[in-house]
Amino acid sequence: MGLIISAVVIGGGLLWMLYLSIKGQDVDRRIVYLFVGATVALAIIFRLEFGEVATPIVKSVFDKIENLPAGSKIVLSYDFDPAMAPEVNPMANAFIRHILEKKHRLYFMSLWATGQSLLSVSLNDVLKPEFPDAKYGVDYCNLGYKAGNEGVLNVVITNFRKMFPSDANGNSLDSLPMFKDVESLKDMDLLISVGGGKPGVKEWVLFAGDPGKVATAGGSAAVSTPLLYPYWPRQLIGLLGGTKGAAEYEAELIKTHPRFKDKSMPALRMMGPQTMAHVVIIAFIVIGNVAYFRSRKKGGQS
Amino acid sequence: MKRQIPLVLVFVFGVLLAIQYFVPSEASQRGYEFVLDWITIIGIFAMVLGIWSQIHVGYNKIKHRSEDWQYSVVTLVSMFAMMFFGLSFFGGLHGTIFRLIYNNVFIPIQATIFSLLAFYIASASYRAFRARSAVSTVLLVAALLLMLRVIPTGPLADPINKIGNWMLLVPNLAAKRAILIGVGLGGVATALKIVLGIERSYLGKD
Amino acid sequence: MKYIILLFLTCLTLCLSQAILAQTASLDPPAEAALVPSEPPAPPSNVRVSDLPNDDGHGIQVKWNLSPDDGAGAKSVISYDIYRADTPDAPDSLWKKVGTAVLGIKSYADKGERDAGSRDYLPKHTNLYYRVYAVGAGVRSAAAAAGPVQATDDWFNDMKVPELVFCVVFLILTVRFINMAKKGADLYVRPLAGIEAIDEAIGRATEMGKPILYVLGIGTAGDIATIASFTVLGRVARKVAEYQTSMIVPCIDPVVMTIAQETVKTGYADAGRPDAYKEDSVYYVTSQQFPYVAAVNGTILREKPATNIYLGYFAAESLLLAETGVLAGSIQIAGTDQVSQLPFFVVACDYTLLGEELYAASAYLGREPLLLGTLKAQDYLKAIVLVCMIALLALRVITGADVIRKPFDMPWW
Amino acid sequence: MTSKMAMRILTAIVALIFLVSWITKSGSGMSDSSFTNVRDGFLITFAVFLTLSIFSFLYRDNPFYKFAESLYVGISAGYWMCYGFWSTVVGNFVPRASRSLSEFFHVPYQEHADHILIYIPIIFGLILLTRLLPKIGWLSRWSLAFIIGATAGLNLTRYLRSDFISQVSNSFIPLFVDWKGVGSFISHISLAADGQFIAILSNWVIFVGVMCGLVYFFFSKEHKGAFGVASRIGIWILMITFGASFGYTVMGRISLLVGRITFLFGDWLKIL
Repeated sequence: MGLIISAVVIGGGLLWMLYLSIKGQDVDRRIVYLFVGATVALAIIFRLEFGEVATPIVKSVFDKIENLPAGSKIVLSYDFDPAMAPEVNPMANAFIRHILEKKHRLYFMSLWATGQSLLSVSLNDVLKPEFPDAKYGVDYCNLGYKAGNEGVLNVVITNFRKMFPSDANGNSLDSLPMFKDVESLKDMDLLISVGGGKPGVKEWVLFAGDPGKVATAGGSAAVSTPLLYPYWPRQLIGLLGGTKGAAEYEAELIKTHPRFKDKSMPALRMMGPQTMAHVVIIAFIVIGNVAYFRSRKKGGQS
Repeated sequence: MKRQIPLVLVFVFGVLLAIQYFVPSEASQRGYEFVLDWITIIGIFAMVLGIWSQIHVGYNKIKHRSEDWQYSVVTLVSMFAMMFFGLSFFGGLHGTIFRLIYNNVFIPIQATIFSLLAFYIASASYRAFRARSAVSTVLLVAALLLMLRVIPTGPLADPINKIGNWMLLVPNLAAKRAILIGVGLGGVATALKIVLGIERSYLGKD
Repeated sequence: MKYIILLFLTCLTLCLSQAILAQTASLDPPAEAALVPSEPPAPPSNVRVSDLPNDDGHGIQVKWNLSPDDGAGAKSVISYDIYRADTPDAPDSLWKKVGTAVLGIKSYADKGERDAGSRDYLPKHTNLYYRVYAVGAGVRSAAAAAGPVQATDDWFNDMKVPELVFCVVFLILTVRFINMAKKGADLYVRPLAGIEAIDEAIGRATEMGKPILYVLGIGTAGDIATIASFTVLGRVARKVAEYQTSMIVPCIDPVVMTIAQETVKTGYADAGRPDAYKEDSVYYVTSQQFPYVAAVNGTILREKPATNIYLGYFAAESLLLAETGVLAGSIQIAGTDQVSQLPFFVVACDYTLLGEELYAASAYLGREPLLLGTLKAQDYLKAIVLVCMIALLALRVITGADVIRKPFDMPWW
Repeated sequence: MTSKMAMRILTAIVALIFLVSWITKSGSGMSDSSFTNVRDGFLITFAVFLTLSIFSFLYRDNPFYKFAESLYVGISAGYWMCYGFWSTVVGNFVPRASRSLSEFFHVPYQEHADHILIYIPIIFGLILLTRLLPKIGWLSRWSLAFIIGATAGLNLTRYLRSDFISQVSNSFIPLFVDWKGVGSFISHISLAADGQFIAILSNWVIFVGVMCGLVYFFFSKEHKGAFGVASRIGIWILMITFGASFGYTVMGRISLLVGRITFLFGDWLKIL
């Protein structure tokens, strides 16, 4: 319903603009403004979502988690601060849902002091209410934050217990069943770092994934995504870049596991207005060029 | 006297601070910090000039009843109100009313003005991205490719992503470097012109 | 009793090591989490101390050889802790922990504070001793104390030789070209469209009877881009006065406003029309980015200036200003050294001075030999850079050796 | 006069909406205290009014925008003065200038600061204020000279490393990454983001881009011949960069608008 209204309003308007341009009239900039405002507003009001399809770089992360045998060991590191959270927190939540849904074992940690509190928000808002059966110490555990940046990785790549004598709640690692067969990061099946700064995905690749020969994936803020691209596909199995990457992952998650359909998917929701606005701006550029070539042709004839 | 002393001051402080950069000793560090402090403190006195300018311009408008003088009243009243509520009696910067005004008037306007950029970026794209010449076509295509990344484009999404990220990484780096090297040189040249007194238009005539 | 003390000590060590390792407070492990203290790793050896070079005399450089247990084995080192004291045989309580290095690291720079009141104060010209511990899981072992060592002032930072060389070369080139220019040598500079447009724009303003808006950006007087903008402002003001048109200069900083007032006044005086200068034409708005933009945007739409000139330091407001200017139908000339804002100016303005061109603008407008001399010096340095880059890269391709970065990685003598 | 009439009607409508919103919002407040409810109802309504006033600028300049703008500028100036006073005067200057003033403002007095040196900038500051006195106004140039001279000195040497030296030294990148001969290169050509071909291509683009960019910025030579070709490549690289950065920024700006519209429809109208 909302989609039809929006499509009619915006599509009709754009066609009208195109018609005006072909006739050689210049479009008032206020109409451009009106379009942008209306587009974003309609998309927000009707909660428009578009069929995000995972690009290979996102799909490969998803497939990896999807195809690992149940009970695989996955590290998820919260390497970000509140400023980056709107962009990357949806990724972390999507990872949590996917990993626990596939009955893997999830090890949380953080290389950023600020990641700790964001991590507990995720635990309380996503993990505990949505996976009431998940048992602490068996299905997931929280190692918390350790100071030392990539130095932490240098240690845990050889031995977890040296860096983390206990988890964030003070339990000895040996008392947690899920640490029985874990000596170091090398025993993990997948490492995931979510973050946008330093230390972040790059440090995980260079100090943990590469030396330990463990599959590494990442999620990063849009700003740092281009810098990480050259590590894919050899050193990074995949990467979620910005809100767009997060939305693709969320879409893939809903497609494969429909039970998440009614859960909050903030990235997917954010992408609705974004996609619409980008389509409209691109349409403007096209219309502008049509008008330009039209007027040049006329100018050439006269 | 009117011109010589300022020129001497510029030269002396310019040379001293330029040299200071190479001298790590404690005296030199302290000197550097002092000068930075001095600039801040002189800035406080300059603030008086700023208020004075505000009041002067506003007062003149109101006095001569020039067009839109009413709005000068709004500006001056809100400025003094804010200063009044920022007094220590009301709790200074953490006073309730002060924060209330800041959070409920200042912040919404700020966010809205910033969001105007969404409209402007659209109108600028509509007007400016036209394939007038080879150079403007390059600009247009690069911008289009980066915008297309956001839209689900099916099988095209992956190559567009790859090219987009590559453009943000590689040509971007080259262009930034070329510009920064020039900026570095230009900045030194400008500073040198000032210190040597070649450029002195800010120092007045007589 | 003995066991209670032992238990207490174990807990204490654990808590301490925890605190040291994590540097985060209060992660008290419960008693059952206690690890059995294993054997401590072998201590590091050959601890050497020296004055930290290139500092203000409050730093010491500590170096050591790695512990044999570094990196491998059951009792592997986790980190090295560095302690400092005034005497080599001070009791443990007087040794102050100054820092930690993770495993594999062989040195630590103890950069102390300068002020005696500070917690991290490191006295100058005083004998100091250092101890380095190899820390394992809850256990540690120390190498023999090293020292004495004294921190001393340094009078030249030899890491900065490249800058010094550069400055000297630049100065020599500048002086040489200025002398050439004074003797009457013809120094050619290619025309720059953006700068030639300034002249036309002032003429246009005169014809239209509309003012010129000059925005110095949102930088303070401490930004070199703002200073470059002042130098252009002076020349623009002079032309404005000559053409008998008017100008508006809203400022974001009181100091910038004051300097701008003086500059514009001088420009008017240079043109022989000091009486035409109006104090209120250069005014202070407010010191925050978006309020300033809101006000300038209002001014643009109300005054409809013939020309808007934006030169200086700009951030996100670049597009806000430039699009409003388009709305008002003004000719717009922009220039900034902020690479991130150049795209918006390029898209929305008629002319844009890219980076360096902003700094060159005053020389172009003034056409004085002295100023052109510095431009030539800049060009020569650029040429030197170009030639060096090509030559060194060719050398690298031919020899296959990575010799190129060396000259830049200090110290190299 | 019709436009004036229209303006009045519009103002009346806006006032009415404002009032209705205020009443509704006050009624639906969460707090127990009715004063707080009425206050918060007013504040959110006022914030909406200001938001819409700023947006009205997109249509054209109008009294609502002028009002919001003047208010904004006034508040900002007042805020800045208070901020400057509390952080710089009280936080920075008072603790070093006088013990009794420090006690008055409850800030710790710095015992071992150099109290005499603090008077030098005060003298410069007072000299600056002579601007307000026409007769000796020229004295203020001394202070300006100090500020300009100091800044120029600071800028002369301080940014050379980040803007010049490290940029130049970082441009020395291997042009033949992992070179194992032509045959190996050709047989391994691929468009993988981490492949050898892309690595070599990228480094060449960076190297040539920096060179040509520098050539473009040459002032002493006209862009003709080989020089013209190089500067042409330079401007292309610059334009690719500008276009890419522009296109890339769109998303962030739309997010800002989404934030504002969510505020209007969600926080105010509660229809989301």
